[in-house]
Amino acid sequence: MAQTQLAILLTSAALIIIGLYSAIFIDNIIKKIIGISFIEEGANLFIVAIGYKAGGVVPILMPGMDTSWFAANAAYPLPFGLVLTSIVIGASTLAVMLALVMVLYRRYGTLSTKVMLADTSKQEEYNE
Amino acid sequence: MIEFVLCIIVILSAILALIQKDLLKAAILTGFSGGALAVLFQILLAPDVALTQAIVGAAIVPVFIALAVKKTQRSDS
Amino acid sequence: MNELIPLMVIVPLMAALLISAFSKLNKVTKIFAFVVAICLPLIPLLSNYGLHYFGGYEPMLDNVTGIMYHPAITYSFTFLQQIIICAVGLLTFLVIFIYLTKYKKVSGPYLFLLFLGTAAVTAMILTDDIFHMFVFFEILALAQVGIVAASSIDFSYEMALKYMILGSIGSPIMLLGIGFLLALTGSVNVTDIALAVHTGLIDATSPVFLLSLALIFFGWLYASGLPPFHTIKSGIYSKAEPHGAALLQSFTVVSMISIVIIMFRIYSSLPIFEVLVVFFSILAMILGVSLALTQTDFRRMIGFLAVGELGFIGLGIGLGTNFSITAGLFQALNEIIITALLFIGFGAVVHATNEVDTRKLGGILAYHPKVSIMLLIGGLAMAGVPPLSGFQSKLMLVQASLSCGFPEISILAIMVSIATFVVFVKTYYTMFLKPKPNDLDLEGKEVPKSMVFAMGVLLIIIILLGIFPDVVTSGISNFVGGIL
Amino acid sequence: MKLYDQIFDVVKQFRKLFSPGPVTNADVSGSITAEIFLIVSLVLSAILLRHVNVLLAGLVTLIVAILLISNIPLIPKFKIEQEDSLEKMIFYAVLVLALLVTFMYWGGNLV
Repeated sequence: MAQTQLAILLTSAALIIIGLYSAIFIDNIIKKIIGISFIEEGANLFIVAIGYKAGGVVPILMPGMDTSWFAANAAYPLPFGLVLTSIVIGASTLAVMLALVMVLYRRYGTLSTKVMLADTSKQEEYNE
Repeated sequence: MIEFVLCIIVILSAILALIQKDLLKAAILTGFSGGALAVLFQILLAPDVALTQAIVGAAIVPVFIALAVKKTQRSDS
Repeated sequence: MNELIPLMVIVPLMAALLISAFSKLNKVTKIFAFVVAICLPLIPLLSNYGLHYFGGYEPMLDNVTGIMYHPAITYSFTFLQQIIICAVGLLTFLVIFIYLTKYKKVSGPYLFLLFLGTAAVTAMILTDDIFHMFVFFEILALAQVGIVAASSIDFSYEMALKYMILGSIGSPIMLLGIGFLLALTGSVNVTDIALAVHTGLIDATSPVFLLSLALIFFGWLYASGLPPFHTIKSGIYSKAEPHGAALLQSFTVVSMISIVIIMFRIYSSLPIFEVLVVFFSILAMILGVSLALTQTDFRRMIGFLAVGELGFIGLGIGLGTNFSITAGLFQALNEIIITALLFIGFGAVVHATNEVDTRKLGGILAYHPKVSIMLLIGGLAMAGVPPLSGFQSKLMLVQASLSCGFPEISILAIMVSIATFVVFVKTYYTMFLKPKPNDLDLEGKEVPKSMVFAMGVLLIIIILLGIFPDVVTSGISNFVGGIL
Repeated sequence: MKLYDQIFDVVKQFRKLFSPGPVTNADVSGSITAEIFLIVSLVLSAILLRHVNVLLAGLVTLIVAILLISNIPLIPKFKIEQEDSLEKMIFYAVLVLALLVTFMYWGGNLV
């Protein structure tokens, strides 16, 4: 079952690399934000994969379970708790970024990063 | 076996979302990626994370992006 | 009275939530914000040193291995935390005081952001839990973006969005580094991780451990605005309201030292860690000061100078001896106060002239003598002129690098101080001493009294710390002895 | 004479740096200070390599000094790279990340 973990780790690496690629090379700001949110998802997936135990059980102690058997077989729950927080933070960051994009679109009328988020001194010339 | 399929769905829909010309399609494909990720979390024995990710990744984030697209422009140019 | 330790975070956090909920009641909000702001510097002064375990989960002793484990989120409160939290609290009080007197109608969300940022940095410096620090680091980034976006300066939204996009690359990378550490040790408590590293439970030369250092280090670069993030950091300072910028730079300094202390505790056994810190600090000093020399917008110039000064803190920590780390942390405290004084003072100039271009200014000394003199002393303190506080910390840094066997670094530090002095004298000449341009109208424009008051308070602290540095350095030295 | 002319041209090139707007003495002298400061500090930090290898430090210092002095004025070129457009900042950030990770993974134990 080590294959599962390997596949998951490769997926998270792929997500992070897709995110970094889109941060550099994609011009459309909304797509860039979508791409950057994949970095966060890749990191989350990696941390969940840490807690995974091949052939284990969900870390919830049901009545009637043997405690020592549970301790030996349950997945490690601490990373899961961390990821919960991280997912919510990622969503709120995305929401704030999109809100700022919506405000800026009204001023520039385009979604291109080269126009919207250029150097400050060039933007001053552009607006004059 | 299903986890390999899900991994491929996650990566493929992420790439497809970034090469779409139509931003609304990109939003929907982001939802695909987030939903597949939620199922993947369930397979990785984290049902609580899976529930949160299913709501946030498959519903809230695509809706946010779709709203942003509706308020701005739909085509990528 | 260890119950006061969590209150340092909870009071500003609750105040932030209450103010944003009841911001319709203008008068009540003002009084409430003022009272809470006065409490912020007082709570750390009244509290005793010690540890606080959230939920009351005391450390557990593992009977098999004989190792203590910390199951709870732990706040540790010592002299360093006390002095830093007190400085940030005082600054928050002054900033909120300026804000309340400047505007008749207060904006609830803005006060919310100020208090939220203060709560976040307080938690970052107190906490002993690396993930807890990460969460507040993200909250701090959101609060900083909010403070920038809420200002009425042109292009502030653009700068906020740029900062946020860079942040959403930096923070997940740091989370990934924390994930690597978690995978190696199974814990997020810094004491446990450091113990595991120092007792050899983890192989300190394994590539995974080194990779976790690289990833957390990248997050630290983003948090502290060292290169490659120096342009965006100076950008957000220049696009925030002046009093907001004074608070933003203190957030930057505190988040920088809190992350670097955690990194130092975990990675101090690796020689590469100190090399990296020194390398990026030198880069920040060179880039920050040489870019500050070519700026014409004086807010941008102060922003670059602030980044250059951060290099001194990194330098002190990178040298890795007790004396140098003490010097670095003392420099951090000085920088919080001096840079705040400069931002508030130049903000007063903006308020009086509505102009930020140094080429269009001149002759302000005759119209606003108080502000000019206080700014001069603040600038001299930043450049390291005796007997002000900046001199003491920079002297300590130069001595530390000499005694470590790096005379080049001490020459470089002195050169950067001189260049800082040049920047300041040049700007001071063009803004205050040069004859007034004809089209500049300075008649009848008053500087707010609250700004002068805030500058006076900060100036007194600068002079006192310059004359009696031992009050602070001996305590910091004890703290450093504890983590070494 | 060539080097002299080059140094003399520096002032003319600084004029472009401050456009639009007037160019004052203070700004030009500040830029020249920045130029000298940049060269001296980079050369000085190259000497730090002597803790690794003395011969390497000498070579690197010489090369850096010659490269920097023959390429003046540096500040205009330098400032174009340090502008705050998002593309350049992200590019440098990701570049630094890639260098850090590569260097640490394969060379972290060499120091």
